Amino acid sequence: MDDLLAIGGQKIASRLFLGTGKFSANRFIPLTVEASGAQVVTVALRRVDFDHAEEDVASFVPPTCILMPNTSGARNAGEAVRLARIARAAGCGNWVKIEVIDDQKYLLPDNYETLKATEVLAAEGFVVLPYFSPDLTVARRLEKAGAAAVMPLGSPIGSNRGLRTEELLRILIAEIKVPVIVDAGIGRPSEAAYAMEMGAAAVLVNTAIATAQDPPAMARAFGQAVAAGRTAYLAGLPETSDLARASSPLTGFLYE
Amino acid sequence: MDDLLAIGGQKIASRLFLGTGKFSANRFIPLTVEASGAQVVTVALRRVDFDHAEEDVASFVPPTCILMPNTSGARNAGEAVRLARIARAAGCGNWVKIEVIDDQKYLLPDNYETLKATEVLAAEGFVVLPYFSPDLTVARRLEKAGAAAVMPLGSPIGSNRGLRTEELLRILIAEIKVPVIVDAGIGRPSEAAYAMEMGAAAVLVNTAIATAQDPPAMARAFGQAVAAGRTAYLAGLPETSDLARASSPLTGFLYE
Amino acid sequence: MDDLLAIGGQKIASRLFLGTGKFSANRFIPLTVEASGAQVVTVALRRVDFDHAEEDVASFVPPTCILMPNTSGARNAGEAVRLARIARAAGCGNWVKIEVIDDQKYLLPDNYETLKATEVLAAEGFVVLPYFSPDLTVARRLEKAGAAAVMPLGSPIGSNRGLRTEELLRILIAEIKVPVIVDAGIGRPSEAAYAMEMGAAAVLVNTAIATAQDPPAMARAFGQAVAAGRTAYLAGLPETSDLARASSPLTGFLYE
Amino acid sequence: MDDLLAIGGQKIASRLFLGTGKFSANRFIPLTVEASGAQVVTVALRRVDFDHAEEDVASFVPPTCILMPNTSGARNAGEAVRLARIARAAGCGNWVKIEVIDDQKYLLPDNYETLKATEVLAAEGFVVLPYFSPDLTVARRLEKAGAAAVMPLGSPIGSNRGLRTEELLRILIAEIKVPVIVDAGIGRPSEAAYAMEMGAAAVLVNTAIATAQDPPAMARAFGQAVAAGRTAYLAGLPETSDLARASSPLTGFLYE
Amino acid sequence: MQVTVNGKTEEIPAGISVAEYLDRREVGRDSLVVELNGTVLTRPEWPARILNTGDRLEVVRFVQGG
Amino acid sequence: MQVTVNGKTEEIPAGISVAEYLDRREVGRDSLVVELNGTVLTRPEWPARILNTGDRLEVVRFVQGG
Amino acid sequence: MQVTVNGKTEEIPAGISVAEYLDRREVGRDSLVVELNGTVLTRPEWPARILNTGDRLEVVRFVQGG
Amino acid sequence: MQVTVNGKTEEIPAGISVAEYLDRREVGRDSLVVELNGTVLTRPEWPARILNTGDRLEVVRFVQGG
Repeated sequence: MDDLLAIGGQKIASRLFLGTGKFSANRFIPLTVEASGAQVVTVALRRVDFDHAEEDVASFVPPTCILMPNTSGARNAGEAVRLARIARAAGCGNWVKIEVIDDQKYLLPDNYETLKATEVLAAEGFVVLPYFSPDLTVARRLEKAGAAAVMPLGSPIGSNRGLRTEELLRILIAEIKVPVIVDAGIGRPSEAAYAMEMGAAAVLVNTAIATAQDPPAMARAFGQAVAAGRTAYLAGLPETSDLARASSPLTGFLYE
Repeated sequence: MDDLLAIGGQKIASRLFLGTGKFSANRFIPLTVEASGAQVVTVALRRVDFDHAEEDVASFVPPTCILMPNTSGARNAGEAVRLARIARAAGCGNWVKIEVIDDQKYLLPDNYETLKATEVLAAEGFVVLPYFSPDLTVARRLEKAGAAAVMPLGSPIGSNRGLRTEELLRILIAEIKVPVIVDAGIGRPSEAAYAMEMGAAAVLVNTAIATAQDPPAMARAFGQAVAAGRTAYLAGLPETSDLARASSPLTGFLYE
Repeated sequence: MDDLLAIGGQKIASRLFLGTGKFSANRFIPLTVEASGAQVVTVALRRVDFDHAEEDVASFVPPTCILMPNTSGARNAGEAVRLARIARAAGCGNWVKIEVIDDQKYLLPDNYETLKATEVLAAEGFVVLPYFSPDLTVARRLEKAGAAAVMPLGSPIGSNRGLRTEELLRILIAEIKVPVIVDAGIGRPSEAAYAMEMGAAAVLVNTAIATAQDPPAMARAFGQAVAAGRTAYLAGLPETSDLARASSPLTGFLYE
Repeated sequence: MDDLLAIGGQKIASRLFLGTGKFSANRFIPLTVEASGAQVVTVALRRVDFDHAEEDVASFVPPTCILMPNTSGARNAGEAVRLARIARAAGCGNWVKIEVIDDQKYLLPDNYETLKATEVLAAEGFVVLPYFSPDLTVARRLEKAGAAAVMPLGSPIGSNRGLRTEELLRILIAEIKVPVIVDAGIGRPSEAAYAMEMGAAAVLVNTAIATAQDPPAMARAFGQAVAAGRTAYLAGLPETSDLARASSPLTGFLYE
Repeated sequence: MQVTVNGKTEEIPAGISVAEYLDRREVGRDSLVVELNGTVLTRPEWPARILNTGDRLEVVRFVQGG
Repeated sequence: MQVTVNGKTEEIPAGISVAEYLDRREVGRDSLVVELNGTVLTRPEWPARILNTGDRLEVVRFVQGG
Repeated sequence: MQVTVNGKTEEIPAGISVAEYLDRREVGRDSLVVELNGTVLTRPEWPARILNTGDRLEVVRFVQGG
Repeated sequence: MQVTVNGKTEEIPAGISVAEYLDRREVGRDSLVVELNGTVLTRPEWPARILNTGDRLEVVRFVQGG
């Protein structure tokens, strides 16, 4: 199949991006990545804790995957830029998910600071995928600033509430030329399928998979659902009808 | 995988049942059945038209499938029973989808006549799958009458309106012991996935696949979506949360 | 205003019917009825408890109201008929709400027994308003059996879940000639307004009002909402549009 | 009743704000304003057309109302500021609805330019009510900039699509201290009631009323619905329940 | 003499009417409806109708209900 | 001799069997089901069963249906 | 003498005031607001302010709007 | 000599390099990134760069994140 997603010079076959947060142990990550089929995987960056042995999460991500560090913890553009530069120095590529948050209750992004960080990092050659609150004007500016894709939220991070911002997502998908990837809030495979049916370029899922009782099984379910939604989008979804339309013939009855 | 659906003494691996109505040509049927993975396939029964060469649709259904004739055209229990008996005489097994309709606008089933036909046919040894308007008391009576499964509608036949009767479907799934198969109205893979996530035993899809521009592609999408929804149901869907829950660690920030 | 609802020979101005169940004390009933504007009020019938002083709830209903006893407690048609006859003997008129339930978890009605009771009682001259699970064929039979109105549920009794059966309600409203009154499940004034905007003839509300902290205030809110929805229905609701349509002029800008 | 909305030093009894766009003739405005009960009424500012006799729309607004000119036509903060200053010079008060739009298809606001205009105009002593795309961080900045209230959109202007941004509106209502007024997209009284039940301080409605066949009737419906929703919000909406909860007593049955 | 009232068997003296029975139970008559052996008794019938052994009496009234 | 086939009255020669009737109509027998006067005829019964005046014959097959 | 009024260039006699200009255009003054070269002119300023070559005048009023 | 490492002030001997510091803390070097006074230090720079009083060192690695 030739339906590949082009971002940052890469051709990506799987439209499910996977986050690695909240896994009960790193050892579940490779199995889950494999079951999901994901080729883009996020990680975060934190200070080393010298007092406790720690694992390098990146070593649990299959080397064929694109590693996409996020800037979680950043409260403004400057902090996000600094984190992105440190991440790039780790030698795992130049992708970065911009995440600038100054609200601890809903973890909603600061679109303006996100835009500023995008401008700086795109100019420095990063492949920048900003996570943001869906807003058409902001998305246009992100695109103009050089974002490789835009990642609007469906609902608050980790809430499993699904595509509550559908109205705005639909407009972004219609108007924005770079890939629109729905990030945050997707809690069920059916929601991931629906996002793809709407025309999203991809979805990023973390909590719903990592916190499932059987993460690899749930990952496989999301992988299938994303593929299903994409296939249906390409095949053309049908119109709805207020009245019924018979699926068996309306002639040849035995009682005529 | 051992997750098989047991109906009428059969063990069925695919939880997507396929209808054959509305295909632009019979030759698309085998490809579509194969792409969908369906093992249960519906057909209707009509008078032969001696003036035109006609094909036998059953010959287009792969022989490994269970053929499930419907009683479409029946306006009451007696007509449905008669059609079922004729269908069985064709030698393709003893499954029957009861469909009794006396409304030509919404094609909504007559639950009471459906119940009467179910009683008669179950007693005659048919594997009876009644299509009905979701109603808990009726479902209990269908179950008691010997229905092998019950098939409530999601929305009017061919409307592609999805699971508009979700409230009642959810109650049926919780209360009825025989398999609950959502029949009619499912228009998108995401809706099929959602029905499975709710705990439906299977879904029956026809219009959305047969009238797609590329029926085999859409069939594959539905097959994946149904598998995804089932896997997620078995893995346990997560709770939703009003507030956000961080997916990256809340400690170790560089700005502490 | 001449927009009166005709049922059983009466002309009713208020399209909010009120249930008296679950009030913390009978003394709140008259104030609440008055605040709601309701002219049709339901009561139940139960055995006298000789060991405790009891009040007659009917004496708390303003005498200008139509009293509509329900047949709650009936598990089949025979019991409903018996209760209706006893209620009529109390001398408070010949209206009756048929309620036949044999499910204690969801309190969903038994449509078939409800239909049988409707046939008997309509023939005996009662003004029969059957509460039922929305089903077009059943509604047509209720109408034919002489029901003065039909009362489909929006969601389970007392659940405050609103119009979850909207798809079926909409079809009933389009197809049934006697008044369609949405009974059960309405939990908010906005839901009552929406039912009226859809074209419901009236709504029956109980739990959401009786269990509010301030029942008369909530009753007034529902009364206003029902009036608002009805007015809007008569005035003609607007179409929706996928795109925006400016509400300020698109000419005469200062920047041309 | 003491439930007054305080904005800009005014105490406002009606929580329905009315737009004057799209009326087929100015003469319908006073009747409609009166029927709605609105006390805050919007107008726009445009160049005089010397070639055609024109009416002054402000003269059709009852003098007891607060006139709230909008800055429609502005494509950036500077233009909005200029329009606001001109509007104030007309001598009708110092309220202004900031509206900065650079998208002609969905008419979605430019939050960043809106914020800049708010900062300038609040500092000049205007009572500033910015219309914006719902976003928590932006709302906090608008509040800090001196906005007297914030007016997030429910769906695109004139679309009658209702509260599609509910998820974000709910968060704004929970977090923002100045009044949150839902502006744009409300197409039905039930939607206005629902916004008020959610805790919105007010709603601004234009298209759904002005383009109704009978604008005063629809205005009255909206006025009632807003009052109903507000009353219900103050009275405390009930919780929903998955199961039924009987509204008639569960003892004293005749069949025990 | 045994009768069943509202589902409970009880002993009462022979020869009392429905009206007398209700008075003995000290229940206000105004809002009651009485059914005897499955048939509604109208109010004027209460004084004349003498209870017999084995009678099933239902004494009901309106209560809150939705 | 008149019979009703699939709801239409038609004239046929006396003495022909169901099997012969189907052959005359040139319809492939493989996928058909035949009901005579409301009762299903099994395939082995077709050659032996001679059509009589007034018989109601239904000749049906499977078609597309959902 | 050329001025720009509401975005259109027009020729007017020299020496007329804003108030006079509006009178010439026969537009009711009551509900107007006038901006001259980007600055709002208050109503009392209209008679005194003489238009100069190149002035940009905006004459606006309230219209329907949401 | 005082330096600040990951936000905490600590006393270290003078004259040790970044590489030596990391060895002393017994932390595997493979997956680390080091920032000194706000600028990323590439891996080859670690042995050569001697820590000075008041230096602010950040030693970070990838962790789980969404």
